[in-house]
Amino acid sequence: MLAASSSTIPFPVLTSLVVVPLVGAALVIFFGRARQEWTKLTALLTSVTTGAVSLWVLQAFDSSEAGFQFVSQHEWIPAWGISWHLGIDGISLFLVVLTGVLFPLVIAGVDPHHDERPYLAWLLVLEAGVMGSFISLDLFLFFVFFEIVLVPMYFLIGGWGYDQRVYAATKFFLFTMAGSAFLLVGIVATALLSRDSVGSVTFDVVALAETGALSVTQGRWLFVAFAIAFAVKVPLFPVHTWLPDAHTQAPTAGSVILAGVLLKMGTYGLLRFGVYLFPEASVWARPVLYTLAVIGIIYGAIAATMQTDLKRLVAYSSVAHLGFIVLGTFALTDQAVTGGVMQMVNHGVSTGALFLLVGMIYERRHTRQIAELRGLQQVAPVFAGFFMVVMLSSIGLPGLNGFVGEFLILIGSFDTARWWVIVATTGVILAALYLLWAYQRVFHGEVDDANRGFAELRPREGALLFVFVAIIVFTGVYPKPMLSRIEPSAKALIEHVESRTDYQRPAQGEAGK
Amino acid sequence: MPEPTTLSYLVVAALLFVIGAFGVMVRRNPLVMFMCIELMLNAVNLSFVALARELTDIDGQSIVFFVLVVAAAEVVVGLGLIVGIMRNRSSLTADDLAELKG
Amino acid sequence: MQLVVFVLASAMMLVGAVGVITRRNPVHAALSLVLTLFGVAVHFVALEAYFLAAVQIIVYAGAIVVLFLFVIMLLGVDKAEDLKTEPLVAQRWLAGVAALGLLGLLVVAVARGADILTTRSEGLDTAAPNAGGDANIQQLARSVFGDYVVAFELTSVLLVVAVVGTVMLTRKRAAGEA
Amino acid sequence: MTDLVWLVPLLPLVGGLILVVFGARIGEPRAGWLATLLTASSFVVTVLVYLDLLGMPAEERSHVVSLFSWIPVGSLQIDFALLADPLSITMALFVTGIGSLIHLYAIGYMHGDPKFSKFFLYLNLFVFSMLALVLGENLLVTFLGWEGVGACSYFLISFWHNRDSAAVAGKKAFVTNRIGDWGVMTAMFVAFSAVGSVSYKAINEAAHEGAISQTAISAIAILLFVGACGKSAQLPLYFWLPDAMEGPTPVSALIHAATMVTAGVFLMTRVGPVLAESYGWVPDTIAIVGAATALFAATIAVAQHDIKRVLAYSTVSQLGFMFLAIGSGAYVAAIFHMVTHAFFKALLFLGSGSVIHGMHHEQDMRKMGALRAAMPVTAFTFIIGWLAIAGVPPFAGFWSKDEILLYVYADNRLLYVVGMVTALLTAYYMTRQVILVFFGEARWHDAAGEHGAHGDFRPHESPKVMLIPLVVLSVLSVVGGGMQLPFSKDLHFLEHWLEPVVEEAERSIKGTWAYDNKYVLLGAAIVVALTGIALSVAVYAKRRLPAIEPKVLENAWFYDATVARLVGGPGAASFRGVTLFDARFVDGAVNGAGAVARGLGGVVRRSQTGFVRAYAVFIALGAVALLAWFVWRGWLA
Amino acid sequence: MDLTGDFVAPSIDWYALSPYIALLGGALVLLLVGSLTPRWPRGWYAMLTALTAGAAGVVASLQFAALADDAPRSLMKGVLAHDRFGLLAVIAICAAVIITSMMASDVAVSAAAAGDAPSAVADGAQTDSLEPYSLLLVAALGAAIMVTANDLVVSFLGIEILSISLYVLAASDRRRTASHEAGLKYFVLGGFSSAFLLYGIALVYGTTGQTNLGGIAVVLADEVTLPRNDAMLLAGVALLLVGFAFKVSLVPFHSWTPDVYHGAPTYVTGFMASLGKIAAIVALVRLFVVAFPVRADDWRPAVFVLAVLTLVVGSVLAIVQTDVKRMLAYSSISHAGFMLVGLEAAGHIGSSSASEGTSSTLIYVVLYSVLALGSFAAVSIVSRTATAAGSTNATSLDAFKGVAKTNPVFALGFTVLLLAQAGVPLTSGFVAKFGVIRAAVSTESYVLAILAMVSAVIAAYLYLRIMVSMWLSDSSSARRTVSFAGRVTLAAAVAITLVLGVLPTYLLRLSESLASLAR
Repeated sequence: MLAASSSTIPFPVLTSLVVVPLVGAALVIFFGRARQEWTKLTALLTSVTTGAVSLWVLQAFDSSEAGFQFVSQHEWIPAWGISWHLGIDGISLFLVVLTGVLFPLVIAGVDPHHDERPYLAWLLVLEAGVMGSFISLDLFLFFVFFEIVLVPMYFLIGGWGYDQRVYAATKFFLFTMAGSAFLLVGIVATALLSRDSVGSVTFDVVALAETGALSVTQGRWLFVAFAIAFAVKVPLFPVHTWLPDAHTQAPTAGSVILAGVLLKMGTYGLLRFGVYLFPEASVWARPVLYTLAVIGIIYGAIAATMQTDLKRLVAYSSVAHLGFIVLGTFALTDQAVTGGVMQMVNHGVSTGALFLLVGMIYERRHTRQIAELRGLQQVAPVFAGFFMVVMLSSIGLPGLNGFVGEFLILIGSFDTARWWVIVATTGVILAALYLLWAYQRVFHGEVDDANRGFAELRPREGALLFVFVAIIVFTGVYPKPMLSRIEPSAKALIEHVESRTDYQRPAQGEAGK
Repeated sequence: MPEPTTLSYLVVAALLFVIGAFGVMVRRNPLVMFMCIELMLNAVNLSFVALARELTDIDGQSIVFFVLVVAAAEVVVGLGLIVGIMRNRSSLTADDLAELKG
Repeated sequence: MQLVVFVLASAMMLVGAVGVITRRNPVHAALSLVLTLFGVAVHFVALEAYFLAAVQIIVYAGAIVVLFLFVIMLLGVDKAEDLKTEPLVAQRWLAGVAALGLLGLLVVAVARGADILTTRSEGLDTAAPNAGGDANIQQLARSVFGDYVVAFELTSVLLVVAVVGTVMLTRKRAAGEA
Repeated sequence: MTDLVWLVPLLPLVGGLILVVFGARIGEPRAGWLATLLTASSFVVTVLVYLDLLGMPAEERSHVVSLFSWIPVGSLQIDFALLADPLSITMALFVTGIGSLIHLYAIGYMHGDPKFSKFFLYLNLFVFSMLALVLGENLLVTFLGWEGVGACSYFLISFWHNRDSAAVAGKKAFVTNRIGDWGVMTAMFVAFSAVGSVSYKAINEAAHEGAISQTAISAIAILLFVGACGKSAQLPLYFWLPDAMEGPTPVSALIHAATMVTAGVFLMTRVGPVLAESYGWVPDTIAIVGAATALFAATIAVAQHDIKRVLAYSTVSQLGFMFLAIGSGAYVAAIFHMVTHAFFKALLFLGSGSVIHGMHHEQDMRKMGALRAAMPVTAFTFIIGWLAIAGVPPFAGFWSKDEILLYVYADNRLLYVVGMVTALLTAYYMTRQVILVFFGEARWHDAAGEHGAHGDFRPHESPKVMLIPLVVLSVLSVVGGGMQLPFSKDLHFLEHWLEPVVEEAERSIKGTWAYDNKYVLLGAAIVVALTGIALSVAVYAKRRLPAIEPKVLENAWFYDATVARLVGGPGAASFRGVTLFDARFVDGAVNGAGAVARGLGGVVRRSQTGFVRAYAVFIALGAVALLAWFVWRGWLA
Repeated sequence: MDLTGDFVAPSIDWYALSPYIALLGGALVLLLVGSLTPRWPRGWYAMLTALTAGAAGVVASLQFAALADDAPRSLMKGVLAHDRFGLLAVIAICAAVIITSMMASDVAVSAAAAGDAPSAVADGAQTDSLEPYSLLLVAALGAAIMVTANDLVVSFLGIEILSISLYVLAASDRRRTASHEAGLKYFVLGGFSSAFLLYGIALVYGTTGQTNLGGIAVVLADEVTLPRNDAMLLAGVALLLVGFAFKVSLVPFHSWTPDVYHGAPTYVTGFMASLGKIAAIVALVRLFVVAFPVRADDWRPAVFVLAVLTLVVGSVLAIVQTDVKRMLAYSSISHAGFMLVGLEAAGHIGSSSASEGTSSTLIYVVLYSVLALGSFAAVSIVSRTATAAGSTNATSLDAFKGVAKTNPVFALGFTVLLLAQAGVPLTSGFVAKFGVIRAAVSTESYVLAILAMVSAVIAAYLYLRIMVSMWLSDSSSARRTVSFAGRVTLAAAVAITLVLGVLPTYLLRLSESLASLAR
């Protein structure tokens, strides 16, 4: 399927997506010292440029094309069959755009409490890493980005986080790295085992997926190795426990990025590498992944309900939401996979916004404890309004983005994973439960003295949130532009699976006939 | 009267080697430890010579020659080491030097 | 005859060795070491390694042991070591186990095939048994300056190192140093 | 004109959006008038569409207006499409109509509330959602409205969110509704998997032509019914509705009496063919649940003291009636009763609201009485509403209720009896309410002090803007029955009007005993109603009989309490358990791994004693191990 | 009778021998001239040392380049191998000497700077004297011999030269009893293990009649000389392994490492960790690959077990340390485990990828030695300031608190080295790890590969701890003075780490030729 399409453009767009932020980071570090006041500006401009490029990619993207576009391929380490191979398709497109949009927003909207320069530099490095992992079509290259991302995130959490930051950062770093241990071995094994069928040792994803021929057992083992790494990143139950700590302790920007894009590296990896490279194995492993995903949905929701820390609550809700995405990914129907990809973006937007809001609450009250907050709607109605909208999108209210993704995932998975879907749908009830309960405790009720001084939304914050809300509403009401770009690639991926396994998409509407 | 076979030499050498090793492990006086190491080296020398005879190959003996030099050099340095250490402390057993651990 | 020599030599050797590890006073240990060295030397003779035997006596018994004794006296560390008690828990047990293990395995290994050893074409001139030590020395020289010339050179380096190192370690501290 | 049906939901939405942005600036009362105006104008549009449809031949009276392709992925093609057909237009008519009346009323009722404009914002959004719900061409658009009205009801119930009770009630309503939504969503999944589409047309046709398995059909039906139970407050999910009375009275009137709660009934009617084709036990279940709810709620209403709670429980009970009708295959009757009920229940609520307004937000009937003098108009209109709901001819309620009972009798005698009992109770407790509020001696003097109304406290009549809706609605409650009179087929206006939609589902009772003797049943119904009234009068006016208001009824058979205890007890406990499990075991395992590594390190570290001889032993032992392996290998060779 | 007549002195290829000669000559010149002339100005000894090593390195590089086309051969009757495998190691060794001599003089300078308060000298030799430098050179010679020795006896002598120099250097700081302790422990255990090694040589010699690696291989390979005594031969192999395992510091022969690394002057520690590691592992690989290929099935399992033990114990013990020098010592142990993973792969003689194992091991140790030099240089810099500030335990983790605040650039450089050791991509450390893992996977020893990676995760915690105290804890001290030598060393290490991390191609292109050893 994904034969790299020949949309040749004069200058290497995708490469610039990675390079620009890095350059920006360097600028911030070296010239920022001389001119403190330019630091922020430099960082902002770089990230905005990156965002602009990503948006340009979005508009230049050919939605009729299922394959990879803007492909750029150069030799890197020929001795090991490794190349600098970048490309973008419907599956990665919106993740790239999301990354490109999210970073400028957080850079503009959230200020660190100290050491602005390194903070911004790390953020930009992080952006480069995330971008890279979404557009790289070379297993080795992907792994490099996948790993390198840990470093800036580690320093962001550890350097600018809250009281438990070192513990959380270390946990995050080691946990993910432990997953990657398997990934690395898996990657190498994949390349070497497909040596004969491909003709040479290469880490090129497309080559491996299209021409590589692994035996059933090999494929399954390798898939497991890949799945472990990605499961940690997603995170799937039961390897999710780094997430609440990391989210809670990270600085606001960190949480936003973490929830917004970093977790997606896991789900994206499962889709792009797990399913694409090991079709047979992923069909074989579906029941397990369904089960884990559904457990995650229910379990995450229940755990969220009982949290006393607002940020932790949101973190656990992420576990639940990502459960949906995994469910959709492996349901392997047009609707489910498309919905899954879309939900990656939706979750990024709405949960990102939630973390922003929680961060703002912390800014004002210096607590995240639900018990210490009360009656905020009375003193800050606009703030409460924004929170409400974002919350409803997270609950999955029709007309907002969250619903479209969830609905597609569930309706698409119904034929391939009936009973799991029926259980998973109850997660929708729980979502309403924990979020509304939290909202009620935080925003409703008679405001007490501690919270009476709670400041109303400031213009800058408002502008920031407005962007999020705009995206939330638009994609909820008119998701077609998004879906039409994702669908071809999703479909192509599934056909890829069908052509290599005995799996066949269920034909809806045939059931009764 | 039978001739002592190479094997008998080797066994005796092995015995000597083991005694030396045991000494290193149980003695506390570094000087005695060095002596024990010398025992071990001698055991090896003996094996070399015996094997050389068995193989009717002179190389074994040349090796022993080198080993003698090595042994000498080691002893010299070792003793120098001890002298240097004794500058700072009165009595010395190997067990006294156990500050670095863990 | 040979056997008697062997038995006696071995006896000297082993008794000396046992003495080294059992004599509480380092001086006595050193003296027992001499005994061992002599035993080894005798074995050398019996094994037709006349040159080595001589070197063994001169270098070892003559130089090294004297050096030991000299240092012992110099530093006055000749006070007896208490071997009754063992401060380290299970040290001796473990040491014993290790020693026995080593002995057993080594004996098994050599016993397994000291009788069947590969032989090389060129080697000792067995045609001239009465060549005596002379032949032995010449052959030794041939080997040392032939195949092992590099090794020979290295031994000199080794001695240099020994000298430099000892100087460095034992030299009185120069002015300006604590 | 029909093509302009999209204007119907759009107008209130526009109002809502305007109020979101400028609400605060527009302020009172203009915000109210704006909202009312837009709703009213959408009513006008609806009427035009209605007339337009009337003009067409019956079989063409189904018009789909597709606005844009909403969720198109592969075989799943969902448009944002509206369906204008007799059923949806009927719904739209009374939603917009009553909606605008209540908007008008609210202008007066919400006077002086700091969040005046926000109130109307929510109301407008609600009307929009409700219209999307009824006009939706497919289940998903309906679901959009379905969830929308849920959200709006949440906002409006907890409108006075400083009151914790209000906040809790709102949350309760939303979550309970969500349980129902689970049903609707799952129903959509089944529909898509079986039919390959979620549009009503496709589903109904597939069901009607038997294109899909009866199991699938029944699944869809029963799952949708679960949703209906949530939305329309049927057993076992009814308990959010009484608490919903925490919201401002106009809200109770609009959402929790006239429109939103009837969405379930509408949905069932919409998919009537599916219901008709499903296994027999599905309609039976619906009928039984409906009957049970009706009786259950009626018994509770007997013992309530809060003027609004009585009405709330009566609403639940009346909804039960409608589901009873659905279950018995009487769709027209259900719709008929829905409409009339919308008239008189809205009237009653607004009336009660007017009373509350006049009594300075006193809701306890025991502190009222003899108000007819103080607020004559309210009293007069309220009494009309009472007669209507009590089933006294010729008021609207009588006809619709009778129509239902007629079908029920034909379907199942036992349920008929239940229905009659409920009817009796209804008449009884409504009479009780009227007496307690408007007759007897005034019990509010002594309560005066509590109302911050210093000096002599006098209940006062409400302003005109509130009274006009009352009058209009009372008129409707009187004549509403006219749209479907039993006397002859020609008088079945509603039935004829709805025919193109429901004929496939409508059960024919021709030839049954009930059909032939419907006048007997008519008589019976009248007798029952009058008995109920008489009893009530005997008890509360004449004091001939003791009042029977046991605690168990006052506390709603402790149903709500039990649920609360279950949720708060085992429920919360299990949740806490899971959370603990997460912290102790799952995360414990992770940190445990780390601890193990460090612990191991600590242990092994002790072997690093620093004694050189000990190290020598390690080496020797290591040598032994290696020797052992190699010698063994050599031995084998 | 005249037996000298038929004696033919071995032909000598002086050019090929020049690196050794250079090193030795440098040492001797230093000793002679130095002892005959009054004390030289500071840094001159170092300069001479560096120049000598540099010369040797350059020559070695030329020879290395020359070997691209002509096949590897052996010198002096086959006792010295002349192949890229050895020469690359020699080059690395020379580099290590250059760096170390700089750091050594640096220490001396600062010691003098401390002036009347000599106790303020953190570590290292007293004020500049020539012995340490000559010992550095001699040690380098010994190492060079080890990595190229194609004969057990020569190899043994190389080991002894290196070890004895290291014993002395380790004990060379007279002020710290820890240094003495290190020296003595190292000495006793070193002698102990050499005895085993020697015994191993004896047994191998006894069964094959050979001490020449190639010769041994030949004897073992031809089936005519059967029946061979396997038990004795393999016993010999076992004892050889013991001896080398001690030098490489594999568990359970590692126990000296932390104590000696900790006690020795920091620059010596760096020297041991880099040069010592290179010499030992390269010699070990050469021994097994050249001499005992036919016995691979016997030693591979042993290597496997040693590797696992070393990886696990090394990393597990590393994370519980509180002294940075000890941490790095243990991490060097776990790195040795990684190198064994490569050796294990090289043990799959049948497989076509066995050569990958050989080359990846060499590349690993070379890249690691760069990291080690840099890291220990950093430690020595920090500890010196700490001592100046009167800290009792100058190399403890606390001494690194807040370095990032006082010396951000320095901290960044050190962090890069740490991340590289943790195996983060785009660093040489990752390239090294990837190489051995690749070799292991291509020889289908997946279990070992995964175990290695997991233990790497455990070890990563250690580097994180150092980073935490540098970046995330508040400064406990004033700005650290980073000497010129320190700057150069760190900069060089970081540069190599990053360049080879991002563009390893050149290094990897070598790997094929690296694997062809002289027989």
